[in-house]
Amino acid sequence: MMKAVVTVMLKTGVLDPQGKAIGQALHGLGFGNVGEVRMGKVIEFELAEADPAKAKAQAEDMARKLLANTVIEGFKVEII
Amino acid sequence: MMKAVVTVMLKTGVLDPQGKAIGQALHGLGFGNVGEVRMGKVIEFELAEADPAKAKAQAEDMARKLLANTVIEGFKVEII
Amino acid sequence: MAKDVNQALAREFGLSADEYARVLDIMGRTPSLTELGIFSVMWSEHCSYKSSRVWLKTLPTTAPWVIHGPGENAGVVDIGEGLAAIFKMESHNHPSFIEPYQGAATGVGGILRDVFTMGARPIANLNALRFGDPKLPRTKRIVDGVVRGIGGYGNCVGVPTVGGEINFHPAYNGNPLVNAMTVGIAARDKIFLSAAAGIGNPVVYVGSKTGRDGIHGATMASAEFGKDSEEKRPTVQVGDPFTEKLLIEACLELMATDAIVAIQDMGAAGLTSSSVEMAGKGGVGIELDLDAVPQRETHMTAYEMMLSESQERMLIVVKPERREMAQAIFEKWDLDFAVIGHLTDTGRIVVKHNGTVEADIPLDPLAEQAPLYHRPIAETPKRPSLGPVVDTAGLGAALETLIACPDLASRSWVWDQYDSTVGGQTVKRPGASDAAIVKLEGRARALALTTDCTPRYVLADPEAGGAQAVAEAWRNITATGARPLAITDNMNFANPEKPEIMGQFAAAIRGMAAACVALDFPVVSGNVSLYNETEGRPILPTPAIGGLGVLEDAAQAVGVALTPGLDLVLVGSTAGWLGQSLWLREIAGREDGPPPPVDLAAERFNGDFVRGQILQGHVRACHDCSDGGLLVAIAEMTMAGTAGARLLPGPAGVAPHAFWFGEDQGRYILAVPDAAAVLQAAAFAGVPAIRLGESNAGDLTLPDGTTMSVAALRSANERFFRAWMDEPGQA
Amino acid sequence: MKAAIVVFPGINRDRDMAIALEKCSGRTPRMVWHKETDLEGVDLVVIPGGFSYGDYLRCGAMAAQSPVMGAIRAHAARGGHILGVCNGFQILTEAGLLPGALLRNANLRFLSMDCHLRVERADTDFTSRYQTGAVFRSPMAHGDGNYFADDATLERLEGENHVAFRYVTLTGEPTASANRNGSARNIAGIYSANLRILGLMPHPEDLVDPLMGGTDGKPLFDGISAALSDTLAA
Ligand SMILES: Nc1ncnc2c1ncn2[C@@H]1O[C@H](COP(=O)(O)OP(=O)(O)O)[C@@H](O)[C@H]1O
Ligand SMILES: [Mg+2]
Repeated sequence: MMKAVVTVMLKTGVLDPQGKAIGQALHGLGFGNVGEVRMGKVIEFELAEADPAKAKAQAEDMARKLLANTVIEGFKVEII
Repeated sequence: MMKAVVTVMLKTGVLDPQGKAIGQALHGLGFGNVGEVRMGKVIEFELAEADPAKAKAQAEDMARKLLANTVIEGFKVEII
Repeated sequence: MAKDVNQALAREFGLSADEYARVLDIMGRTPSLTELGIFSVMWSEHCSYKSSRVWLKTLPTTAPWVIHGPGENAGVVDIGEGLAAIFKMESHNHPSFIEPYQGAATGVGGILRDVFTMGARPIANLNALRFGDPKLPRTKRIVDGVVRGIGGYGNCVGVPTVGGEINFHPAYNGNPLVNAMTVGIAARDKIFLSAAAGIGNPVVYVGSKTGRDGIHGATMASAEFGKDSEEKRPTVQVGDPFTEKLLIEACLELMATDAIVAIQDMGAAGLTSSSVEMAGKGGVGIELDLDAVPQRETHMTAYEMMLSESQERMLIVVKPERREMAQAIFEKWDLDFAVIGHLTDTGRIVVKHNGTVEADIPLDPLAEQAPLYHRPIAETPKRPSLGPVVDTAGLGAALETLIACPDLASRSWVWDQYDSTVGGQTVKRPGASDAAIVKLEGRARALALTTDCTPRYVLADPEAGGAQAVAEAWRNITATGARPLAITDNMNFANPEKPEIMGQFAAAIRGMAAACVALDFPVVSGNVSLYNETEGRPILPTPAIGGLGVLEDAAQAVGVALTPGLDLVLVGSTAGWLGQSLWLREIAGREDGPPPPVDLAAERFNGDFVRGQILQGHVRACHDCSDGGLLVAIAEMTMAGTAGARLLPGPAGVAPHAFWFGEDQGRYILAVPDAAAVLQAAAFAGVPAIRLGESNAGDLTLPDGTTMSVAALRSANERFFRAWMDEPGQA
Repeated sequence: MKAAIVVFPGINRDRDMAIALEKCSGRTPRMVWHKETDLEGVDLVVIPGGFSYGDYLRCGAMAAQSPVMGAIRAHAARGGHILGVCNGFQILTEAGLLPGALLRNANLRFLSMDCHLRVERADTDFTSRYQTGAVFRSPMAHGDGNYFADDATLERLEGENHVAFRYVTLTGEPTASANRNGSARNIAGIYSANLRILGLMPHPEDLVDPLMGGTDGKPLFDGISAALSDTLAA
């Protein structure tokens, strides 16, 4: 049993209005030292698979097929 | 300059409709070995702060005040 | 969870010493934890109406067109052509304070289930909202979350949100009100009820899995908020509108067959209240095997499963020979389906888990010996009359101030976030008419829907305020041309154990009942939300009314938008009543005096006249006069339309500010091509009516000569919400 | 014209679409459950609006993986006509049948209101009943309608004249304030290269009846019905 964590972020160059709004709100709360903010998604799941390399390949396959839209998003897979 | 990564997930026990639907979709795509899926948010930003401990404390403060809805969500802060 | 069941624990569960003694008496032994849990939720204020029942019984609930009044999941009225409208309003006040988005969203989900569980396809949602002082950052956060939550759920399930109301007052600072209403349509002879029948019939659980959500939500909804409300947070539930949409479609598909004996949504107190009520109403026993309950979490106890308030679940008694077919339908929609028990002839609810009996309670005493309180009442003292109030502002400046104030500012920022057109039947969207008009698919017939209540009137005089709320709902429906049929209500009050609060409640009911009788407008469903206080500060008494009317031909509906070239006629009489008016509050800075009296006979007379004029085709636009009075109503008509207006001076003997801003009841403004004909008809009918002026393609010109551009008025009217919510740097 | 409306779980403007199609074509469209895989004999496949799979994860992402998508791709490959509205547009982009993607509205709020659309070309099977440059009103209702494509794709869409509609003012100006969801170049709808697939965010199907406030959306459905009917029903 492995745990996969897939992090999906908008590609640089794709405007991220949520990140921007969070940045503004943080400034409004007095966190003036915050730079550009980007917001993404993280998808965590258990995988019935013993081999970490295979688990990673599978999770990447899932990311390409469903979890990320590669027109606008990039992704990163971690197996724990 | 530090980079903070705040991961926000629904607390265990709180229904995660998105995770549930993603799990079903992954099964539908033939990834039958996927267990429970949880989906969360990740917020990344630069922080003009030299001391990692201080940066962490600040990011945690931001998470409590804004980034996470602590009624239903928990969070994790990493400083890179 | 090895807790000792004793009086102390019972108190923690919200049962008084007397109530716990009664439990011991019924059981003849110390109850198990699960049993105590069942008693505590069934006897909570929320489920048992123990403080309000004696008063609710006095409301008129019948009319020839009423098919099912209060007592079912929702009210049912005959709307002609073999169809029934099914509707109800329900509160989600406490959850919305704790977690505005999810609280409001699950409120919408819950009321939808009350309606489709009876066989109706939901066709419209409305919401009646009350928030605290807009200057508080917390109010802004709550408004934002509640509006997003209502939209998030309603938009996703695909039921148009077509109307509602919003008020602000500091009395709601720690206790906002979120009342959601759903209206559905069913065939008149295919209404599904909750009374279980057929010994041995399987009891089926469908929908989402059960988790540890909102355990003790029903008792929480029945308790006053204190400082420790933060600690109560984990009881918040997350809504899943996608699953709800599937549940609607699957249930309607099953309802098209003959498989269902009885059906009931799992609302507050989940499996407990649904199984107890179904069996109780049917006079049968029920046995549940919790091992079969679809579970989202591991190691759940019987207590947790019985009290869980996980959303998007239903309980159905099916005919045994239809079980497989029913299962196939729910599986098609990817929903859980499990037989979790059967009906028995024991008259008891028996709950088994892991091979042990966790609860075994006789149903009759659980229902019949539920507490019923005649709580002491203190009548609200009458307010002294206002006396003369001088005008220091002038008409134009007062109008500008009023239309920009939070209570009168345009709500378009809100309804722009609600899908109001999905379904393709919305004839009058929010803002277009006094009641929203939603057509019935494939027919000319339409429903007129509104929610109304003026809490400041109710506070000043609960009886007059209660009557006014019903009358305003009736008036809003009438102003579209529709015939008002029935109402649902949501009685939002503070702590009923305080005599002055119970006095408000009783008087409001008295006023409502009188108005219902006079206007032939019975109550067919409703909800009570008590203990709306935070740290001893009560909310304004708020009996929110949801009204429903019918229009035989949707094409006859009129809205409020004014076009050029029409005469403006005022129907109803104007004494210039400034007590409790918005003018008094916003311009003179006073919240006092008695509220405007409601003359129910005149109300009916004037309204019947106006409806007749509309249905005869004599009226191009119509708007009732309510908050802000006559001049505000006219300004609203110009802002909604494409016209200005020139107004004549009011009658001698009424001061101009009192005439133009007084909130006398029972009045309508009609925009008509021919004032003379309407005035003549009014005179003939004995209805007071005067010509106020005419509409044109230009500005709004007041009788004192002040000229105001409609575009400028509109931007003043639009400003409050957008500046408050969308401009950075606002509180 | 034989039209089919694809129903994914969570779709909610299927009935609106059926009413509009029936009104304009005179024929009741076939409702196709997303698990069906046969679209033989269908002239126009319509993917209506709603919240397929709750819009969870990403709007349209899960629907794009549904069994019926194979048949829809085959229909497209045969040169068949496809109309995707709102969630249908999102699904078509997720499935790669139209370029680009629909991001969260720029103001991060659901937008439900009327908008004005400019018809960029009237020589397609969908828009022949409008004039090029005509402005028509349409309801819209979405949380993720902010059209995005990389610059090269946008240039290609513009260069090949594949932009179908733009958000404009009443007088036809593609201003920033008319573009409430923040779409690239005010784009409200686009065509495939063969002009037979149209995706758009607003809901012309909700404005085909004077009772609902107008008939501005009707020419779209009249046009496509006429183009695809053997016996002209109009
Ligand atoms: N919470 C809301 N949701 C949707 N529409 C709303 C809401 N609040 C107000 N509206 C709409 O705004 C318009 C004006 O409301 P209101 O001022 O209460 O009208 P009136 O005083 O005539 O009853 C109505 O069309 C109403 O349905
Ligand atoms: Mg109202």
